[in-house]
Amino acid sequence: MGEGTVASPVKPPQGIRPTMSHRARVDPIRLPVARTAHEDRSFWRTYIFSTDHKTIAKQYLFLALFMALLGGYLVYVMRWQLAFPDTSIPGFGFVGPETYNALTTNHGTIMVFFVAMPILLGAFGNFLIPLMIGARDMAFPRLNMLSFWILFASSLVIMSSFFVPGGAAAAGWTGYAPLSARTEYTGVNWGINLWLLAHALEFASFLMGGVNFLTTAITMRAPGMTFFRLPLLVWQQMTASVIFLLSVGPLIAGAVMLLMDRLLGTSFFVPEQGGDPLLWQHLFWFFGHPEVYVLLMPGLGAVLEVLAVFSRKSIFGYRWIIYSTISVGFLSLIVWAHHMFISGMDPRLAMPFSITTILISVPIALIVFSMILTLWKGSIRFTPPMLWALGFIVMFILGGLTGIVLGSAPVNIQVHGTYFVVAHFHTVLLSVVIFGSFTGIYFWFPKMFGRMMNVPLSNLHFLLTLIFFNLTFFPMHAVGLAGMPRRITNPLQYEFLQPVQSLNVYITLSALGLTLAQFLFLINFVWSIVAGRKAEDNPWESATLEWTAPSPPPHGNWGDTIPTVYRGPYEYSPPGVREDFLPQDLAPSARSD
Amino acid sequence: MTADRAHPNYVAIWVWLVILMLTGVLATLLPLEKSAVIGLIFAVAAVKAVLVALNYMHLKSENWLIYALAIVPVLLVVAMTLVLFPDIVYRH
Amino acid sequence: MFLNWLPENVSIHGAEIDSIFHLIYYITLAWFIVTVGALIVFALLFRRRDGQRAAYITGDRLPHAAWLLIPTALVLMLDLWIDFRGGDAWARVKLHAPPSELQIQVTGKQFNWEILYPGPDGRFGTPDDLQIDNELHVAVNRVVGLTLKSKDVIHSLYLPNLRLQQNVIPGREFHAWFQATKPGVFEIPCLELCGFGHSGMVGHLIVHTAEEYDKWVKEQWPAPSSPLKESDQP
Amino acid sequence: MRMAVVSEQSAPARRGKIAVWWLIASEVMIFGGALSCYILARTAGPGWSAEAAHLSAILATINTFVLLTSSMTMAMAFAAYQKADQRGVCRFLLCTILLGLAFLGIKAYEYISHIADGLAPWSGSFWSFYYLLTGLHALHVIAGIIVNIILLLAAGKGLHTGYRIEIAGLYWHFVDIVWIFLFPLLYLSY
Repeated sequence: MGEGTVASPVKPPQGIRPTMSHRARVDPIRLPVARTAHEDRSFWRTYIFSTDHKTIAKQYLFLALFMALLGGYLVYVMRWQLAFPDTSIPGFGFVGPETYNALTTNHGTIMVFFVAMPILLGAFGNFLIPLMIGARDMAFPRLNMLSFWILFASSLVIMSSFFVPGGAAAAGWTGYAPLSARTEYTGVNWGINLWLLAHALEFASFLMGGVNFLTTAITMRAPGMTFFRLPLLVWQQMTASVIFLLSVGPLIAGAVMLLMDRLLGTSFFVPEQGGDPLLWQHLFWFFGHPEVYVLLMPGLGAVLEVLAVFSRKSIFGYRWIIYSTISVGFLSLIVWAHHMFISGMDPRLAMPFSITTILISVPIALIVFSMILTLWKGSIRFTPPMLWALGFIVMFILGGLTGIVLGSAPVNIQVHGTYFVVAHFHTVLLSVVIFGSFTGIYFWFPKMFGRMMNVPLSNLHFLLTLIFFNLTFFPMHAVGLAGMPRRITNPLQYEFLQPVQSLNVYITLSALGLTLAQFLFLINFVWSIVAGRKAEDNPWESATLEWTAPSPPPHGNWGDTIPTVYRGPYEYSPPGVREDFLPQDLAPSARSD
Repeated sequence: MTADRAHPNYVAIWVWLVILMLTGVLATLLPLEKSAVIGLIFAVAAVKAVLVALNYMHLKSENWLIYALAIVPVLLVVAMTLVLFPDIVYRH
Repeated sequence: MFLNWLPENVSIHGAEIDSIFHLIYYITLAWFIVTVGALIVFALLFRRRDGQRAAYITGDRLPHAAWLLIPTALVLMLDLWIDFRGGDAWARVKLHAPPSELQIQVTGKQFNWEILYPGPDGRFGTPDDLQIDNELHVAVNRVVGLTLKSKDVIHSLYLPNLRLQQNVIPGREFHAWFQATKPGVFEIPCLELCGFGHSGMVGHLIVHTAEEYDKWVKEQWPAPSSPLKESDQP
Repeated sequence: MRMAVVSEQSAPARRGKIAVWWLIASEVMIFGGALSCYILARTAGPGWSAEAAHLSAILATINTFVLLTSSMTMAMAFAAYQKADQRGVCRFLLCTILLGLAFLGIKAYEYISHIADGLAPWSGSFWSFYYLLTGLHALHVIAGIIVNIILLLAAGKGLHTGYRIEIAGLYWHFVDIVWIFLFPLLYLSY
């Protein structure tokens, strides 16, 4: 059957035709050759304007890590100010209240939109979806490249907003109107315009990315890769993309309206001229809440893959997880108003939304039970990715349970807008973003870069992160219960907060520890890319398709033929077989029993 | 997408669309109650949209996935509007 | 215990909110212990041992899936319990306000609470209205009705000790009520980011005893405006 | 693009179609969000009908006619492609583009005359929404015209534009459907 199909693309090579027609019989919706590989492999086309999904995934990853440093720097300044108000901050100076508001706003925006989404969707989705479904690339490789570069432009815009007159956006990451709609309320003019522009670009980028992900997963699966043989990560990436596509629309409309309010003097959200500020909140949270699940899904997916591999056991209730994932996706679209219990919306709406909110914990609980039961009677290997996965479960349970407190409308009256909320969503989001991302990065690093990471350093990184994570966010719940408001600059301005100031100091020191611990990862990451031990194709003995490609996979992922799939993704320790796992592409006849 | 697929008569659909459009415009001149007129013109608009979707967008010959993609967002928008009615319209 | 961090409750409806908080706290604590306990036990019990293979369990079929579905059903039932308890409390605080004995109007603006008292005639818009910034004087054990407004951006009136919070949105009017059960001075922080002066936007709620309140009223409205007070004068 | 094998050609067509339908689904949410706000705000705020009466229903009817016709020509361009009628493809695509431009021309005339009358985006809630909705729609018309011009240029060179006509058509018809709803919402229900 032909040679070098991957390296000499452009025209479909002769040799691949017979394979094609053969495959077409297996599954009519096949995608043909590596049509994206290009002969022109100059430096620019290979590393910068590449259309290879793996290179683009790495670009997302590097961009996100860089933005994480920026977001981390902002939080360092904020925490220092909270612990030692109105002192000069090493590496920054004094923080005025205007600056502080800009810091909170942009910390939230950057961490959610420029760190979490690029890693969990951009990097994991791009890298893994084609590899896991047995495709040579995304459905639209050039669109994929464009998505990344639009995100890159967006991150330049958000960074540049710090340097315009008036400073960066300071209306909170939720940008509640009318504070965000009129310059005189914040004193920030171009900062908020650029902030909105960055959002517009970001949404365009991930909209195109989502369309690409879904089209790829629907139309480009390898022969035999039915929907119920897809790894859960692919399911969850798909669900995340669907939720994103369906929820972001109203906010895009809202963002255009807000920008018109600011630039043209219209009055969509300004009450003096007949606008309605509550409308913005509805539009924002109609997207804002599903966004949480957009982030959660890929993190959950990465953890599930890792759990199966390192307990050498099938995921407990694969299909039930899929059904739960879909119901979470659906429910996430109808819970948004629980962010608005005390916002002044019609109080009769609170109970229906409280019920949907608390109901969403049901499918999530099922997934958590399934993760725990996967360990039952397993043969667990405590490798770095597995440690992160286990840490994810514990932290995610903690964060999920505090969500019940907030989801109950009457209790929400007391804790809404306090540090309890901050503690809750950091526990949830950081368990997803920190633990989920590191699970994935440590697990797929050998496939991404062809080298292994240093294990002792990884374990130390995990241990320190777990400890400092809890030392930071657990006391924050207490501070919140005591009533400390979010987004205040100086807790000492409040008499009733004097008793918790020592906790604030303590949280700040732990947060510093948490930040410093991440440098262990950066060192390990860079060092391993350059000088790590060479990785085999399948170092973790995993059954899914991405491990059948070379490490790192070449452009086009597989050689002449795309693997054919014969079974589900989690065939670990099957009875009657000597091996303790059956790769998805192992033909049944080739079984050695 | 195959080359030999029978397609609807595009011109006939267009004639229907123009007739419906004129119906919608003329409905505003009817001496009916305002709510009835509004109901009528939006019913006409919905029929026009369905005609375009089914015939010009070939929804007639699509599979369930495409149908779902067309219908689910519409339902979601309608649901969102209805849920927001008590809050935005009937301000207490 | 963890919930001791909550500020002292001094309102009549706060106890109910606290009791729901306790209910949720114990339910979630139990789940946390059970799930994380199971996780740790499994992780230790089933760690890798030489010559021992993992079991092959897919968990898709019902007999196995029951291990998933039964706890999930339990979660659902507990959820509904929490919701139904919560529904009553919510309705009591936000929907069915009792007739108020004192009516006060609170207006948020950058960066103060403007508190308007109707004066002895009990009506707003009359000459005896009195506005005091950032000081909300009420009497203990009396139902206080608040009319909430905002002049510029969104603020949030937060009374942590009274378990009361309500955003105020410009262009709309809101109502809230409370009945304080204990005299004292409590802070009223603004809980919604409202600009650079958000931090430090604090009012004070002063809950007087009945006698003190009458005294305060006399100080504020010394004029012989009400027939009741004329009889007190020598 | 000279791939003769059916499976190779049908695969991109299917992919393109699914992708465009996903795009349309998210666009429905964008327009849906804006329309939903408009309906809510208009139902809540009295006195909008007087403002809406400033709009010209006649121009809008002509514009609706233009857009409906352009949808038909777009569909016929695809029909011509199916019959391998290259000249027909070019002719109908050109018609679609010209009709789209005519729509924009009439729209621009409306905008200019409204602004000349002092009815700008900042002249009250109705006008804010009017310019938002029609502006957002006009941007989509412009995008559709650009896509069609690209296809026309490709078709003019004799290349097989193929399935792309159907995919571009899906988008174009969607823009048409949005207008079908904007027309009664803005122009007729006063």
